[in-house]
Amino acid sequence: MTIKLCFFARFREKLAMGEETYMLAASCSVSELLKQLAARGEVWSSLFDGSQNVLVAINQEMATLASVVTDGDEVAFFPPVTGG
Amino acid sequence: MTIKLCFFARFREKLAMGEETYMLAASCSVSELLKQLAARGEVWSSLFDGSQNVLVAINQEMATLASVVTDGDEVAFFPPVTGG
Amino acid sequence: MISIQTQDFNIEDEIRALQAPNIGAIVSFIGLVRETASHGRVTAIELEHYPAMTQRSLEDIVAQANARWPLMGVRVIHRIGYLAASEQIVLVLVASQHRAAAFESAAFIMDYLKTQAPFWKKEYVDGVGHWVEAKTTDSSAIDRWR
Amino acid sequence: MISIQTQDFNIEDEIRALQAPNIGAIVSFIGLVRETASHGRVTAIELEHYPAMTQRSLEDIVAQANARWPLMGVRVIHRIGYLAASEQIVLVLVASQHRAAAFESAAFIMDYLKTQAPFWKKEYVDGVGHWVEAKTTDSSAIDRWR
Repeated sequence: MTIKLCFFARFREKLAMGEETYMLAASCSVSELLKQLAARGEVWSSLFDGSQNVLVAINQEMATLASVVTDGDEVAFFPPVTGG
Repeated sequence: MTIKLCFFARFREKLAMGEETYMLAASCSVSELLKQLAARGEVWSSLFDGSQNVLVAINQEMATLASVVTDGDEVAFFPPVTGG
Repeated sequence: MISIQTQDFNIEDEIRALQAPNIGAIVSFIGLVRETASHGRVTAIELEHYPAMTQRSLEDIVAQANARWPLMGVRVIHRIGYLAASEQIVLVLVASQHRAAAFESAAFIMDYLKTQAPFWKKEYVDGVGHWVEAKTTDSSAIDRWR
Repeated sequence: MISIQTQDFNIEDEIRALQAPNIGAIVSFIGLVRETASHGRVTAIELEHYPAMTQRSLEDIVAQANARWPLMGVRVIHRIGYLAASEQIVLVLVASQHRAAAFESAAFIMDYLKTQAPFWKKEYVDGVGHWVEAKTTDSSAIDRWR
């Protein structure tokens, strides 16, 4: 199954990429997806190993570590928001 | 000694008077002054006998029943305020 | 900083006049003449005040707000005289670096103004004037600041 | 009712658009670009957002406010892109019959917007951009509405 990853602000800059099409072996939790991304090493592990505060949205709604990611989802990663 | 009495809103209308020069035998409390005014009878007693909620300001500052009125003071009587 | 006037006001002009480099938050309150009263449809109101006392009373309220919160600007305008339904009555503008101080101080100023400043409203319904009764919610509103 | 835009806004125009016969209270919040940051004098900021999510996120915040308070109108404008020091960033306007609902709901909307809406600020100091760190006071501010 295929999902779309989106990155914003510091995450977008550090990864030098705003979005990516990602192949997922099976539906999984946000927590599991974060582990897969951290396992890519280098800048990925520095952003997704749990040391950075990361917010996750699935299909434009705020998600938790337990939320399930499935085929066709748009999953966005970003730092705590600072608008207003 | 002489003081100036001022009346506003419902008080001004009921008394058909906005202000009055008043002769005071001696300095007294607001509470005592209210008694003197109520003793004038009729509309005065209906406004100042304690049945109506009356606010009092001495020289443009909110006063209490215990505040002292003295020569030259401006003493204003009015209902609870309703601006804003 | 404090005006008591018959003429209307423009909030955009008042906000522009407040600008300073470090203002991060501006909270405003505008009070309007409501059409509905307990005794019918209000066409206009009349605002009476105690001229010698109103300015001083509002200055005191603003001084209390400045003592409690780090404010960078305060503007209070209260209209008097006859006002038609939907017209603006009062403006409170507060500028601060951060939003909490701006929200709290604007609410504080309104709570005090509603119970301490010598203004009285008379509502006209079918040509007959009715003095507005003070609300007990207003006098209990200021208890939270004590 | 909700706009995400690069252009500036005029609060007077927005208030006029809200008018209805029984509005008694309008509370507004304006957020401005502050000049002072921890790392120096800010000349401009850049506001990034998540276009597919921002509108939906603000609609959800406004729906929550409408469910809690009897509101007669809500307007939210959030700017994006480059903004110079002192420029307006965000406007929240709330109209209600009485002032308590207007003050509380405007503060509620701002507390949620500051922690839930996907906007990020980058401050420019001497030509170098610094992402603004989220404040812990913002995340604790929303606890009071729970």
